[in-house]
Amino acid sequence: MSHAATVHSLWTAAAAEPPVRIPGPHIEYAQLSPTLIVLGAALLGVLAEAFLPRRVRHHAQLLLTVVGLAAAFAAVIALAAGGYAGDKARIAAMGAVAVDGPALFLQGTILLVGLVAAFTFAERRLEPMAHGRPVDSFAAQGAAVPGGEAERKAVAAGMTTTEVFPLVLFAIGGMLVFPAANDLLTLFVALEVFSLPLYVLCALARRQRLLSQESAVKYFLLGAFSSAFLLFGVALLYGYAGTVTYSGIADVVGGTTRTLDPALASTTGNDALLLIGGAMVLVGLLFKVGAVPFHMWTPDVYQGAPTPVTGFMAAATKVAAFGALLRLLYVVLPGMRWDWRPVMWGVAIVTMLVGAVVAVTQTDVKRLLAYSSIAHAGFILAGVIATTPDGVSSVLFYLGAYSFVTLGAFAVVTLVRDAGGEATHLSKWAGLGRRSPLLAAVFAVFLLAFAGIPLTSGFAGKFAVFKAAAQGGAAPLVIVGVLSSAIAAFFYIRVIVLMFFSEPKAEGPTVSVPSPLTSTAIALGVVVTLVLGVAPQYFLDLAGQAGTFVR
Amino acid sequence: MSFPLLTATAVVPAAGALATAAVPAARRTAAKWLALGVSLATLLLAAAQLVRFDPDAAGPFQLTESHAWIKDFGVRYDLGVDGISVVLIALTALLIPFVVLAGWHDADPLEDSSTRWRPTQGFFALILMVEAMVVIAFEATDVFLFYIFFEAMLIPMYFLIGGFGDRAGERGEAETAAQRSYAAVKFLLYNLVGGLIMLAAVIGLYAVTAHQLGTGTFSLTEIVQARADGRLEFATTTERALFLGFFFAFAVKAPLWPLHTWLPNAMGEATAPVAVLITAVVDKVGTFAMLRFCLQLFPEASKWATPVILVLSLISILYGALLAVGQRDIKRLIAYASISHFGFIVLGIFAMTTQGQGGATLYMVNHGISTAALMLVAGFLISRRGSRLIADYGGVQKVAPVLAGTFLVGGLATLSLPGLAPFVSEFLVLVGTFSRYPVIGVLATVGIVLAALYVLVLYQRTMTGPVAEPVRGMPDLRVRELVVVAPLIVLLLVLGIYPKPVTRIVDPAVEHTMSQVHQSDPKPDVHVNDVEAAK
Amino acid sequence: MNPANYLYLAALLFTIGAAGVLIRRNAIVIFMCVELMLNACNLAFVTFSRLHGNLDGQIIAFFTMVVAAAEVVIGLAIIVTIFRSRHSASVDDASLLKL
Amino acid sequence: MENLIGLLVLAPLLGAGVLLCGGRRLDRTGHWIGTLLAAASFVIGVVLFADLLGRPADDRELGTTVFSWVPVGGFRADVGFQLDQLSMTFVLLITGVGSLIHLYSVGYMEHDERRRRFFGYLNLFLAAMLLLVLADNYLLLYVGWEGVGLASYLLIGFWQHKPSAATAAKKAFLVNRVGDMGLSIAVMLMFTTFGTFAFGPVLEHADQAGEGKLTAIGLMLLLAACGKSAQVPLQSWLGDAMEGPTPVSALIHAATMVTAGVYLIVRSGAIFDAAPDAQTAVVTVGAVTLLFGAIVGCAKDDIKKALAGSTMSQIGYMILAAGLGPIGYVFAIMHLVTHGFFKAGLFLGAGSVMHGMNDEVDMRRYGGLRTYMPVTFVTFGLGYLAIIGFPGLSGFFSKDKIIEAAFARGGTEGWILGGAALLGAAITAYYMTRVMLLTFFGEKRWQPDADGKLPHPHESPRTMTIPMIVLAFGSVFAGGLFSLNDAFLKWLEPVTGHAEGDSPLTATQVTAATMVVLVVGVALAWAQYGRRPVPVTAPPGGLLVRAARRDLLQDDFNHVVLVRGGEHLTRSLVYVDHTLVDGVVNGTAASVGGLSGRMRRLQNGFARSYAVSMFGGAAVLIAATLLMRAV
Repeated sequence: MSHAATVHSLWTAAAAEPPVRIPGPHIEYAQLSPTLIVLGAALLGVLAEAFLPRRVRHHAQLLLTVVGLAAAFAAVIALAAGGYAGDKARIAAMGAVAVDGPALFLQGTILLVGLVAAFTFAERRLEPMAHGRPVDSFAAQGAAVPGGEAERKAVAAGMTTTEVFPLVLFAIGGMLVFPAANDLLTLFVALEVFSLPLYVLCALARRQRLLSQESAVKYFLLGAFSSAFLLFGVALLYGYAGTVTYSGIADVVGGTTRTLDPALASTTGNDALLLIGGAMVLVGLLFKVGAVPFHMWTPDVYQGAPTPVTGFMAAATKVAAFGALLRLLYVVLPGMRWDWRPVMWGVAIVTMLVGAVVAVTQTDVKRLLAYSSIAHAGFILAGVIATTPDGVSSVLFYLGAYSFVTLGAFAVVTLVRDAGGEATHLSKWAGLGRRSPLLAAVFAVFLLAFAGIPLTSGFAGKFAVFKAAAQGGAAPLVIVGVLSSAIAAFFYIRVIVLMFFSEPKAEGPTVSVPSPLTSTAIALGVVVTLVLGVAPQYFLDLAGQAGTFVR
Repeated sequence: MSFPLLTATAVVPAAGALATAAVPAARRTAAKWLALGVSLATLLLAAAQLVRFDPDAAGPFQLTESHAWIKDFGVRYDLGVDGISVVLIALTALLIPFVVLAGWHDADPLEDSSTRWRPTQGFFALILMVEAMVVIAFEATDVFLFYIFFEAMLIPMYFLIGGFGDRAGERGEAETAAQRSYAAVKFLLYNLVGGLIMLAAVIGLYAVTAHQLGTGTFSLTEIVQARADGRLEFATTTERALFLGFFFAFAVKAPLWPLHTWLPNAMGEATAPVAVLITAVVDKVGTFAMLRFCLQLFPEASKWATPVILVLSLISILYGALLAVGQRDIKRLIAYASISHFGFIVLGIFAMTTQGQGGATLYMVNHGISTAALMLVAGFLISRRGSRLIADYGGVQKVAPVLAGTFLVGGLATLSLPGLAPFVSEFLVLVGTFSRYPVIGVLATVGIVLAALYVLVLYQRTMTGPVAEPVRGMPDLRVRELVVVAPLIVLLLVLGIYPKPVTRIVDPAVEHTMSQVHQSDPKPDVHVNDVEAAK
Repeated sequence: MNPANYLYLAALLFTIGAAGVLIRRNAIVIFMCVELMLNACNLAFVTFSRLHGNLDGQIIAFFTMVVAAAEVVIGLAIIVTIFRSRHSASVDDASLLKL
Repeated sequence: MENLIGLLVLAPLLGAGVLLCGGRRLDRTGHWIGTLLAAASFVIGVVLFADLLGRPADDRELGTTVFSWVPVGGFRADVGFQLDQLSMTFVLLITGVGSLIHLYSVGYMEHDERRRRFFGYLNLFLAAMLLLVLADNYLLLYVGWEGVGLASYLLIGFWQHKPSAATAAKKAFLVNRVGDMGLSIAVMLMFTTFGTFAFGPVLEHADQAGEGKLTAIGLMLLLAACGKSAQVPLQSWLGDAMEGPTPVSALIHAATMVTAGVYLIVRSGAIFDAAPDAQTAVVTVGAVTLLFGAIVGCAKDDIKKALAGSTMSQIGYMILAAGLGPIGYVFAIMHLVTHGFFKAGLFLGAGSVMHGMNDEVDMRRYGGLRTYMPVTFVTFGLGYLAIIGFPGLSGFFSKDKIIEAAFARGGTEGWILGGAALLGAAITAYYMTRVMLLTFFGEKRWQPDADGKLPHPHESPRTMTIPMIVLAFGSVFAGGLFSLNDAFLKWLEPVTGHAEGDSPLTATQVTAATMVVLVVGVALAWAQYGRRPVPVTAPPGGLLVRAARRDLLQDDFNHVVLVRGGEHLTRSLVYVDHTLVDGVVNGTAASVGGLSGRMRRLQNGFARSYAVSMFGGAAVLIAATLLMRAV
């Protein structure tokens, strides 16, 4: 009997049966608590926006955010202590979310990053007072036309966009799910959940709003474009395996799946679907990671977005996206390692080189850091490709180390200001070392960490990933990585030269004294950078224990 | 658990650096004295090492300290000294006080306008920091530990070169600054690239050990041991690749032709004391590392590469000397002279004879002292006239005889005149080379003629002849400057006449290295029994 | 008829959408093209779900619509702000950030 | 006794240290301190000499090892001394003549405010020279070898404010360095051949080594000797060295240092005996140089340069003798000693003449000085007679023997060498007579000096004349004393050994021949300079004359080939270093920058072009993945 008929009969048969009672989903709230707490806090934040008087909002929101994130972090710790990072690792929420070592490690990192980022969000001492009221670096009213009547009113009223806090909480919520997602649907939803708030946040800079908005548009359009790719990839994989859960797909890939209805042979197990689908999902993730050739949004968005947001994005997004990438490659596609590894090799090499080379001629600090982040994405990819437990732990470690350096660096950028707001053009940084040695020294530390000079976290991380790559048989990647870090060293050094060895300009920027908030962020960055550089063992152990995925 | 002498020797200057940096801007002089005191304290510790060190003790390393550090990377905090390193540590600790003293006024800010910017404190703090890192590098018996400080010491050096220079003189302030930061960047990039390539090799080493020993390790002794009892065997190509990775970094640092061009810029632009720091202290780490790591980790590859390396070092010797002759700038001239000398050192190391390697080690010490003497006096001269061009001088010996005299002694040491320290080492290197590679030995000997040429030309153009106008009324060496130079000259004489104390310590270590490389000296044709030989 | 054809249609729609993104200048249109791509995905999901005979695909399609809706909200908001400040919705005009 | 040997070296060394580091406060007494210490070491020398004489002839060797200098592996260099008849002879010559010249310098350098340093340098030289002749191994000898080079450098360039002096000093040191290179290579060869370079074992086992090695060693030693003793081809520095103060020329560049080469060869006799080819090279060099120097000596108008040429020539004789092996060793040393006396005397005489003539050196501007400075005239005259080999005076005995030995070499070689030696004797007679006539006879040809005042010659002070007189005695009687029943031969034989060659000519025939050529030479000179007046400015002269005036163009050769060539080489290398070696690196950096700039332009700010790159990327990614599966 014809193919279609079979399907039809099956269909009607299904309908003919008495309606089955659909069991209510069973949710392990405890194990999902970190995410739930953050999202809950975000919702409260929205309510606060609605009902709290404007005066108290800022503090209320800050408090809410900090408490929420801290609580979530505590929950993560509790789970890890409860052994979920190890033997008790499991799939929760009907197979939607994994609670295992990598997930918890990354969630912890994201939460800490979010916490520190929240501090920089809340900084209100840098911008000059607006009519006696302290304001942060976000637009007085996002919707108002730049330089328009509404904006002037909003400024006069000393309005501030306290919505950023709930937004960032939503984003964090999404990021928590992203690396833990255990089926492609959750992956997609989480991706959107953390992307959409970021699009908005990008548009909310107080100064240079045109740039800010432009960056938002670009980020949004390209982001949507990429997520479309991802979704189509999901569709194809679904078509391939008939399921979207990682384990299910992995089974089909591994050929260990139960016998299928021969009628479906045309789709199921059709490798073309698998390969194309997998590639398209990768595209979506590589976009978020900022790997070449999906990197082009990075510099523009990093430059246009408000610097605290940039810092947050650069740090947290990378963590989440790499987490998801790891899980996808290690849980879903290990069976087809020999298909994607060469491709990823290419991507990693191109990413490292392009990031390093293009950065050489940058003239804007934020763009420079953007390209440097691209180069670093390449380094991390080298670790990802290792496909060994060492590879996982090294990547986890690198992400932890890198995110704090990045946060710190961008936090420093927020402090160097002139009349037009932040002075991000490199020429204005000339002689900064003479004006304020301390700040310049701190920034130099971050740059050296980026450059991977020994005794900084950057070196430990780089060594870890390269070591994993070398052991994973990717020696050429190590060579390329070494070369590109040599190139990269050049432009980090250039900034240092600029700060210390060139005479200060007459009307150069001033370094404004931040509130304890930003100071803490920077200090934390320095501390982590040095500690992970000098005594990384404890954190390596942590990453090492968190190195195995559950499926 | 005895007193961790090695750690202390590194920690004291490091702590001193931080303390110096912390001295308030106004108390400039205090910072200087503090730095001097710290450097002297370090010298005491180094002396203590020499005392505690027993040349005849069994085992490669002494005064060892060992602590776990980064388990995941197989990295341990392993310190230990053999005869070679203990001597070089002593040299370092010995030179730093002179460097500090010689640079006493080099970092005084021209105007006391800014209160936050504290160049003086920074200058001396950086010097001490370099000392600390160099000392650790000499002491490390863990490849990774060594690598870390081998790389890290670039940063303070970089700031020293780029941040402080001679007064502008004829060239405008801007021009000078540009030149200086170019030199600094060049220095850093050259060495960084070298270091990164070495990093690849280090990782490779880990991969190999991890693969064959189960757990990756960087401990020199462990690897050597494992190779000895066959648990660890490098594939030929692997060993060669790793060797090249290591050697490249060291060759840049040394520096060996054609990787040398950063040195003249760096030494030319930096102040004389910093130049001394570069050539007499930091660069020694490179040659030292060839002896300790290249040869001991990769004996076979070392032997394989020997011919090429010998030729390169021969080129360095002659090329450096010839370029020195062609220089118009005093400091650059000395820099090229140093390149020539480093050629001798590398030659000695890879000649694979006791004389060669012992001579090379001795050479490192002597070259350190002689270059320090010459360079510092040159610095004093330059500081008086504000120009580095040879052409701007003439007839100095008429107005400043002591300065000229010390300069001449330094020069004679540089051309390794018998009776002064460098002669002994240079001759040992030549003999060591000659006894295995006669042709190269003979060609290298040509270097001593060229050395005479550039030294004497320099002396003639600057010191002799009619007194040049700008030189007129130039003050002779001041007390502080004499205090710097005199001891160095005395040392040159003493070590020239009685080098035994040093050779005594170095010899066993060299023997050990030789045994690592499975090399023994060639035997003479005619067997003259030792009783007679000893006569 | 062979359900594979629906897949071809989906692929076609997806490509058309992608091409639209690459070709059209107006932000709104580009955005609509993205929506088209998403809907192509939906079609694919539904088709596959039909082929596999399980409902996951159809459910996913609903999720996709919701997400798309959310995207519309954000997207339009952003595009509108930039339109109001620039009086143009052409993405090519928004090219201050470059090099 | 042994300890005294060390003292011998230490005394002048101490003097050098004190005088050079002492500072201005020693300016008044410095020269006396120097002289005293020199004299002291002479006294010690005499004491040791007495001690040696007191011993049986075969046991006249004192040895002592002071300390082990450089022990590295199998390489052992000690600081040890060895005093045998050979060294003793040198010690006496060095300290004796040295002390005299110290004394002379007291007067000569009276008006120089840097006199203290001058004496410091002189003492330094004595110490180094003594070390050279007393060392018991080649490496220590090398130390002394370069030490005298340094002293000579410092003394030639003593008047550093004169660029010519500075240049001459540099040249001397450099040319010597070339020789030193030979010596160091020789030492290395010894080390690789014998495993040691102490005199004892090396010379003892010399015959056991392969002849090739020995020849190599010998040639290297010869190279060293050429450098130090100004033999062809490394002779060019000696003429310029006359820039130094005259006492220096007398002591270092006539009596002692320049003879070190002879010492080296005689000392290493055992090696040369076993390497005939090396010996041939030695005699060739000697013969060539003795003619070369003589010819140059004829053409120079500068009195010191003329004497310098003569020195070269005389040392040529010694080298020739030394090259003849056991036949000649003794006579080489003997001539060396007598030459030390009369040549030093001649130089001191020249110095005293210059002293009287406001430092005028051009002989054509002298003339008729015999009446004005009688003492100088007499002593100089005696020296003159001695050097031309006037019967009965020192030179006669020593040089005659050498000519004999040269013939005794036998075969055509013998004839050639002997002929060369004879010819040399003739030319010597000629140019020395020329010097004599131009300086002391004929009419006054004095010219006003730079600041226009005519010289008024006068006899020099006592401090200067006394040494001249003493040396004159030496130049008269030394040869005779030595030849009294072959005293000198017996004295040296145990060390150097001696053999009688079979000369085709009898001793008397040789003597007769020498006399003839001597007369001829003198007659020629008289004919040219005695009979007719001498033009104040030198006539253009023939090709040979002009060549000879320019040291037979040898300097020009050096200048063109070595100096010019070297300059070009260095200049081009500097260029290479800057453009090539450095250029490559900078080029790489620049190209990376350029690449970066170009890639940067891809980031053109248009969202759609970004989308294009994404789309393309996705396409490539997918294609690649499929491809991977396909292959």
